[in-house]
Amino acid sequence: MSIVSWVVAVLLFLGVFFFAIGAIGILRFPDFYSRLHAAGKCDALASTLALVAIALFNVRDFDWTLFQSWDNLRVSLKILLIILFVYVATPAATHAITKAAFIVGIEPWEKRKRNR
Amino acid sequence: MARIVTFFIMLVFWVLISGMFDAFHLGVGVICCLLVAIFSHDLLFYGHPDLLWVRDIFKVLAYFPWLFYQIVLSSLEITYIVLHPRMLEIIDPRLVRFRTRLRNTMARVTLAQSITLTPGTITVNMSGNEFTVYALTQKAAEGLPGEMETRIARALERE
Amino acid sequence: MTMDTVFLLASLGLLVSTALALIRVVGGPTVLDRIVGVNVVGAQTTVLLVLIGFLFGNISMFVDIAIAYAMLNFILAIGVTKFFLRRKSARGGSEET
Amino acid sequence: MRELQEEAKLRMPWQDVILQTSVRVLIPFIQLFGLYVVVHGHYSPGGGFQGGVILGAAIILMALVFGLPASKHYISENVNKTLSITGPLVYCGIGALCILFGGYFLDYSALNRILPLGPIAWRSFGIFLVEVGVGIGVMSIMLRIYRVLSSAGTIDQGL
Repeated sequence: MSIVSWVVAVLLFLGVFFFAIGAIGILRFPDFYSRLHAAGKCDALASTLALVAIALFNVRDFDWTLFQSWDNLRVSLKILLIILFVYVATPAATHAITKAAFIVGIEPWEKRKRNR
Repeated sequence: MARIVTFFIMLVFWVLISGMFDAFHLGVGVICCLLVAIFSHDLLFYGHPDLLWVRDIFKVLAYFPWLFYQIVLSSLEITYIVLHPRMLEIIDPRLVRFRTRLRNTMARVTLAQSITLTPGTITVNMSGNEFTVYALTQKAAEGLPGEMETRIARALERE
Repeated sequence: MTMDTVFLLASLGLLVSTALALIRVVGGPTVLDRIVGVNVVGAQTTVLLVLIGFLFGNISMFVDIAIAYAMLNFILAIGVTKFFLRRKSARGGSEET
Repeated sequence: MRELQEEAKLRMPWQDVILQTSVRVLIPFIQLFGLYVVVHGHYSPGGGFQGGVILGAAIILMALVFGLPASKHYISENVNKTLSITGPLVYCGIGALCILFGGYFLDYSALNRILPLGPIAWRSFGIFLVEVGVGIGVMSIMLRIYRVLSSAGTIDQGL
């Protein structure tokens, strides 16, 4: 395997690892608000890593004389557009959910509650 | 002016997603961009855009790598917390309130989104210049708003 | 080990973490917990769709599907949140879900 | 936390600056993507129905975040009714035109007698026209269903 393939594989598995961390996080955290930390956040990093890996793999043998590789470059830019969309949309959705929870009045978990 | 700028942004986006460069598809693309520019130009821009927004876009793009670096740092911290066996002793959730000195609405929203995007902190409410932030650990709560506000002020505030 | 194997292994890992997130969707104590779980599943599915595109050798088609999925996931989160808020305010907003 | 709840209840919880600004920036791109899906229906996945759903979802998103009156300002009820009639009318009109020029229903090659482009070009172009009709119809009817269901028949205040 070439060096690009190694970089792609490492980035991809890092992304999958952070996705798994997010999933374990929303299972382990004690209350709703801290679950949000694990959910929306590791996902931002994980999607970025995995999608950058895929976009990099798509342009692995770029030849500027071929139309096909320019088309591959376009598809890679499209994959990067997904990342931009995720960066604008995910925090907005997280913020909406958090605000709804606060308005409804779900109590946050606090440290002294455990000592009682 | 806003219509023209929206039209060209949409045209770039169309060429990026379309990938067909024959006359028919390009013509339909121009028509579609015109439709979106006529109907939605007041959604993309608040008032009248001036030529400075080109400079602003590059400044925001220069802000992104730093934001990504912060996201990586705090994601590693969250990873440590998640995988720690006695997690409940480490976390200490709390609400933090602070006032920002950013005046531009766009800059304020960018700050709020960046805070939410960085692991460990979530923007709960933003009314006027007062932010309410829910932080997971004490360390994350103390780091607010910090360097992020300075950098956003450099990128998006114009005097 | 070819690149196809790498993509296949990554897809399987993603599927396992999707299953973990689905536990929260099924057994979440409140409705909002379920919404968070669905959001996580949506983010994982977006990446999974692009990976499937590579495995099927038809990447430009699956990227479109992934973009549409990400958009609809965002709209779903906001819509369900608004619906939940409206239900709560209609009933006085004090009862436990 | 209590005061935050009271404040949020007073200020109409669905009027949220962060959400509104993000959605403002996103809506034109979502609309252009929907138009792209409609136009490229015969080369890539999608087509009239899927593109119409995405177009309708963009306006539903606006109605969710800005409130239903704002979306009525964008596309009023009368325009929406006209659009929901126009969509099926385009579809059936193309089909009837084919019968009128001596072919079967939706047999686009018969349209060659209007403008001689060749039957193959007319088949491609006819499918495109039909898909535009389907897209318009699906968009307006999606929007109509959302408006009626979310406001229990009286189209004044949505979710």
